[in-house]
Amino acid sequence: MDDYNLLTDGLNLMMLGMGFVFVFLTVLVLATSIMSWAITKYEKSVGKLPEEGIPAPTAVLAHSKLEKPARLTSDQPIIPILTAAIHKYRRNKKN
Amino acid sequence: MDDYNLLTDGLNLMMLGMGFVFVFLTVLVLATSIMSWAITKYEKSVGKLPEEGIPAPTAVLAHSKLEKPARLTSDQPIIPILTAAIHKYRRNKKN
Amino acid sequence: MDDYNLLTDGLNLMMLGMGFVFVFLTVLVLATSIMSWAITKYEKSVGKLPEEGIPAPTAVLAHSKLEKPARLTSDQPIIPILTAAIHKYRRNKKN
Amino acid sequence: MEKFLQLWENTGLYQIELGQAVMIAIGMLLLYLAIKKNFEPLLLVPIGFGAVLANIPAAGIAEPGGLLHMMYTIGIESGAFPLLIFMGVGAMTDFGPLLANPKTLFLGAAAQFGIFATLGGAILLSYLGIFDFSLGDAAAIGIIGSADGPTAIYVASKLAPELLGAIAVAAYAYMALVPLIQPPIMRALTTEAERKIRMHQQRHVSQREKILFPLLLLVLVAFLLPDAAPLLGMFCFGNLMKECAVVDRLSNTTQNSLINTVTIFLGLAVGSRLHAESFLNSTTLGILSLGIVAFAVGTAAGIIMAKILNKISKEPINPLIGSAGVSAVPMAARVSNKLGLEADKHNFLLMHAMGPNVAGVIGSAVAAGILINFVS
Amino acid sequence: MEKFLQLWENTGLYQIELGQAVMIAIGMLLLYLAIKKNFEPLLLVPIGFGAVLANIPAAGIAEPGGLLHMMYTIGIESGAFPLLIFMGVGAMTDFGPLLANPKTLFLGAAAQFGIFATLGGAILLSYLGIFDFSLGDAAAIGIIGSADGPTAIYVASKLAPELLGAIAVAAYAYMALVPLIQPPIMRALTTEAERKIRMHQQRHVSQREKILFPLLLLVLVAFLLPDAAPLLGMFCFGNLMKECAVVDRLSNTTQNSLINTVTIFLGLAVGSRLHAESFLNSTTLGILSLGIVAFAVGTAAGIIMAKILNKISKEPINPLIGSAGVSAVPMAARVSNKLGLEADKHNFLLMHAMGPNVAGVIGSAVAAGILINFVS
Amino acid sequence: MEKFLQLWENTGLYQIELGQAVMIAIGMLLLYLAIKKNFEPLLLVPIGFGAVLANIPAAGIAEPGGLLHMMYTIGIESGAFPLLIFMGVGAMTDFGPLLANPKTLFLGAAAQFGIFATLGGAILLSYLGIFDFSLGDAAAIGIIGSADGPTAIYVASKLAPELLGAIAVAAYAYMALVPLIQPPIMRALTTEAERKIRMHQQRHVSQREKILFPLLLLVLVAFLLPDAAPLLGMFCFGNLMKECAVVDRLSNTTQNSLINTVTIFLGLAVGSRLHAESFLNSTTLGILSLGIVAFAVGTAAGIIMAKILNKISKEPINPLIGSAGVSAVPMAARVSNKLGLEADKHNFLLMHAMGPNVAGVIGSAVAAGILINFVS
Ligand code: NA
Ligand code: NA
Ligand code: NA
Repeated sequence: MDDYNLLTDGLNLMMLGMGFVFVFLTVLVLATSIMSWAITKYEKSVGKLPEEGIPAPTAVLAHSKLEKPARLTSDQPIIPILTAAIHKYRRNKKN
Repeated sequence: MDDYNLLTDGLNLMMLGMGFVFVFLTVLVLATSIMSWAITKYEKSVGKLPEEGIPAPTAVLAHSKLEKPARLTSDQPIIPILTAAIHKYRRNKKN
Repeated sequence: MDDYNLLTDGLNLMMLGMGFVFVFLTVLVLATSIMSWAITKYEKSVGKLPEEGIPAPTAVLAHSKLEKPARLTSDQPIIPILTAAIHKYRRNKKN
Repeated sequence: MEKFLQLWENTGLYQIELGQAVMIAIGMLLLYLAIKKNFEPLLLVPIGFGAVLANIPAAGIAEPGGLLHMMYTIGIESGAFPLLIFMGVGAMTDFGPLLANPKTLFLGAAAQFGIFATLGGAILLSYLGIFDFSLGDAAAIGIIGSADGPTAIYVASKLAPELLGAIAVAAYAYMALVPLIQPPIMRALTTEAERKIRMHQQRHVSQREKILFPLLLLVLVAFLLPDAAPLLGMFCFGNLMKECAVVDRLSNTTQNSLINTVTIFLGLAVGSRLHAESFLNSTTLGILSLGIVAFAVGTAAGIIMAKILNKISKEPINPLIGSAGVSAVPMAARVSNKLGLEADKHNFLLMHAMGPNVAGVIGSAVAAGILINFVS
Repeated sequence: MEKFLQLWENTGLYQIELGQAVMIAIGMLLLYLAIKKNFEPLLLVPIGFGAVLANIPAAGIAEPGGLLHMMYTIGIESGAFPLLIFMGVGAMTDFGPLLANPKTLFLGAAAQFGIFATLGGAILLSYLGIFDFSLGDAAAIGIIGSADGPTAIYVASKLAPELLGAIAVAAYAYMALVPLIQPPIMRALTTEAERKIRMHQQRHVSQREKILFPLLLLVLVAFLLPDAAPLLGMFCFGNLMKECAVVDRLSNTTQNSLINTVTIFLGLAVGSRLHAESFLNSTTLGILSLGIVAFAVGTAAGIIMAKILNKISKEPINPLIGSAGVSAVPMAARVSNKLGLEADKHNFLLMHAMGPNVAGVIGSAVAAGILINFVS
Repeated sequence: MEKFLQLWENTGLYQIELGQAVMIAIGMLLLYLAIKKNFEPLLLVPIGFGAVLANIPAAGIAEPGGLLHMMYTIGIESGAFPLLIFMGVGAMTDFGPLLANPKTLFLGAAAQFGIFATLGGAILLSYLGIFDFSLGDAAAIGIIGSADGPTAIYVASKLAPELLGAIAVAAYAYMALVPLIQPPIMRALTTEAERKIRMHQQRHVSQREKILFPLLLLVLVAFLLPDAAPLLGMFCFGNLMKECAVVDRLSNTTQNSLINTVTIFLGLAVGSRLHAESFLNSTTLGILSLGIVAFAVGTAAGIIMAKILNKISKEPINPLIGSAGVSAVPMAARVSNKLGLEADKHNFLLMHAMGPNVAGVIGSAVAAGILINFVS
């Protein structure tokens, strides 16, 4: 590639690049605005998501919801918790 | 391998596999039961292990057992602890 | 390498090695002593470093020093902190 | 202008194929199930996201040189990631309930029938010409019935790497569906009276037993089934680190940052195998159908074995704990507990169901060893 | 005696070349700046130390077989380390302020002009014969203006690996210098009245928006610019893990031990590229000079765009938040806040500046994708 | 039937050789010592378990393609794991006591005589035809006397990889036995009056000294002994991260999840080298005998040097702290303290013994550099 080509390529890349960044972020602004508008509308009728995440499937485990055990599965090691629960249970029993 | 062989192999694997799983777990049930029986008997005369682990070799360091420094070695970085101890010691001395 | 050579090499390595360890650590003793002497002298006129590290560049952010926000950058994830700050700010505003 | 054309021809919009678009939608569906429906999110979030990344046209993230391809080669092809996960799971497992009642190991054995029945079914479908599964494919599909993610991934990566994506997705999806799949089968196979059976209080298990058990298991595996030794060996190592109590700092790292890091990489790497070519075909439908059969058969076999044990044994055994033998730790044990409480609101089965639950993990790993031994 | 001579000839004192001594001094200078002046210490401590280690004569720590060379090959050449860092940064990023005011994305776009202007400058210097930069070199130098370490390292490792050391050092050094570089430009381009503009309170952004945004961004990237997909894909993945709230244990590990470990290795590996041959030449001077131009132009472009937006938009926009569009998270946003407080001590701009600040990260990654697409 | 035979022929019981059975027993013995006797459990639990896994017949976990073989190749053969451990140890080390009393560096130097005397002994035994050690073997055996695990593993992996297993086991076992090995020697070489010597209170060491010391040490190593630069470089890097206090999050990860993860992998990989062929022979007996000689000679040399220093120096030096020069951090320092308290129950030597203790680490790494330089 000779020097002149380098200059053209550089100029091309500058314009194309800056242009594409603007195109992309403009599309993103539009898409984001539409998404926010749609979600806001949707949430007015349906309600918001809980900020601490969705609890585990409730089909069967439904009425234990009050004790919130399902929530634990998703982000904590469950077995140690169960283990601890067993230990606690035994200890209480002993007393 | 033609289709008939596949069928025979599949059947073989099913029976062999399920059979072996039962043999293995039966052996494990026996071995576990024997182990538990032996340990229970042994522990009646010898006493149980501490649930928090065995302290470090005591041949020489015996009488410092009361302060339990040896226990620390096994599962905590000792040097920071010592460092902290040194700092604490110095600070106390200054006051 | 015949056996005699092995013996000579071994002897060489013993003497050279032990000698070098002493030379190196002697140099280190000297260098350390000089360093400590120089630092002690320097700190008498300039003051000591804070043990909890140096705060972030203060050229512009100078007068916020009292609130110590800069210190946070260096060893804590700043964005979650900011996020938390934003949340706190909003919550306070709501009340 | 030529360069502008090149940029356009390089966009995903220009290059995308229908298959990729469908796979991206499937990845998004997995994310939806994981986040909104809480289907095993720890695995399905990375798997779903990996599937999306892998199908971005022209980006090549799952092709040689790409990050996900690297993760797959280093971690899955070599078997390292599932083994490290197994070490972490071992360090989180408490064998106490199993040691208190070793008979529950039989429940863990029986529930593996799901694996072998499904294998047989896959072979039969192949014999009938409906599908074209090799013996290795059939074995890898059967292992979905192990209800154990790392075991399924380990076996599939060895016996049927091209089916790995579908098998892993089926395994995790059905594990998440355990609270829906198992209860009807459990109710159909047990009477109200059986569900009300109360079990005796478990004996206390000493620390020495807990330390020696992983070593005993390891020795048995070493002598009887070396092909299961990598899986069960790492499992026992993790458990020994936890129980011996003198290497707590290693055990803590294993249970936290190590298993979390490996889970992220494993999930992304598995997701990278969800290609259009290998996923969008009738084979995947076959895998999904056979997979649910495996879960159902395993559940039924566990319950029937529990009923048999209840007949034989002096101590009462509630058949509901049999279904926990499929593993799916700890979901299956919680389902047992739930149905026990439904029948009698003071009948707590959780501790009793943990025995067959971890027995199922051992049983599955043994079955995995046999499959690998036989097929390869 | 012969062996003694060999030992002496093997010492560093005997073998050291002037270049190595200078590079060790430069490594020490970086450590000084990091520790004493608090210049981005999380990166410059490992980079500085890596530079010292790499230039120890005869030790070969940065040559094939050495630890730092291994880190470089495994983590930088493959692109893995910058991508993992991006995942961690994603897991620490809150898109809330951006979602509350999406217009600030334009500020993040404008500030990327620093990248392209610098690229043009480098090409021009090359055309004039002052330097000898290829198109790839020029692009890699321009990316310093992204004010984003992992992006700069990722692009440089692909387009100009031999300049990687100098580019990374320039990027982190100027990011640390943001509180010195930006204020004069900001004061020059704004009036006192503009700096006093108060912005409206941001609206509350719902969790659902925060979860969907990274997926939306991912889909746009997938369809429009696949070359940016690895960078933005991992960024979105980290952010999704954080926001979806069902994989907190993965997200926590990503934000802590995983990103810390990778940061250490990345820093050492980057430092290992600070060789005398590739660093001690006029090219490095060129990189350092062009780099600061990139920061200055980006800052100015961001502010001017903010002034334009302020004219167009109904809601008032304080031009000071424009400079935050260069990224340099969170330093640039804090500088905006600082200057706002200087003009009016009740004018808190921090929350408002976080929008363009994270928009700058997205804009830089998009620019990186274009450079990679165009040059390679 | 044929397949059933195949299964039986694949069992460990059918295939096991006597050597493997013995090695499994040795692995179990190491686990017993680690768990029940608390012999350096952080290393001997993984090493012992690795030895068991490696000797499971037909499983091939330590052969090419197996997990432990992978760990060995990636982490030990390359030198990466010992170096990363050294970085972690550096981040846990406090050079304060050493800086308060730099003369204690001579104790750390003297105690390395154990290394070189043992090397000479191994050469002599070879010359006499009792063993057949090469110069590299002898050097690797001598390094057991460093009483420092990662140093021993690093040197052995370079100079005598086939002896690595036995050398690592000897090093860690004797480090655990320090409370049994050292006291008789210490009592024999000191008088009651000497053991009662009280040392002056240590001066306060400023943060600036602690930050500059690792850099000073690094520069000296760079100039005088590049072969020790990888080991001491990573050690100094870890220490600098800790002391500089501006990268605490990196330093914390280094001291916790990073060093723990590497310790697990290093231990398993070292254990995988405990093969029957390379371990069950007279060479191992030679290594074990020479290793204990190394510890004993090092201890004695440290004490004698301390007695000499006590004569020369104005400040009193209790000879009991000399034995801490062998390293074995922090066990050896605690033994010094213990014997001091025995002689005078108000004579606390712990802080004073930490100086020679960390000096021993430096001395050993220097010795390691010389051995590597001379032999390879
Ligand atoms: Na199972
Ligand atoms: Na940017
Ligand atoms: Na030593």
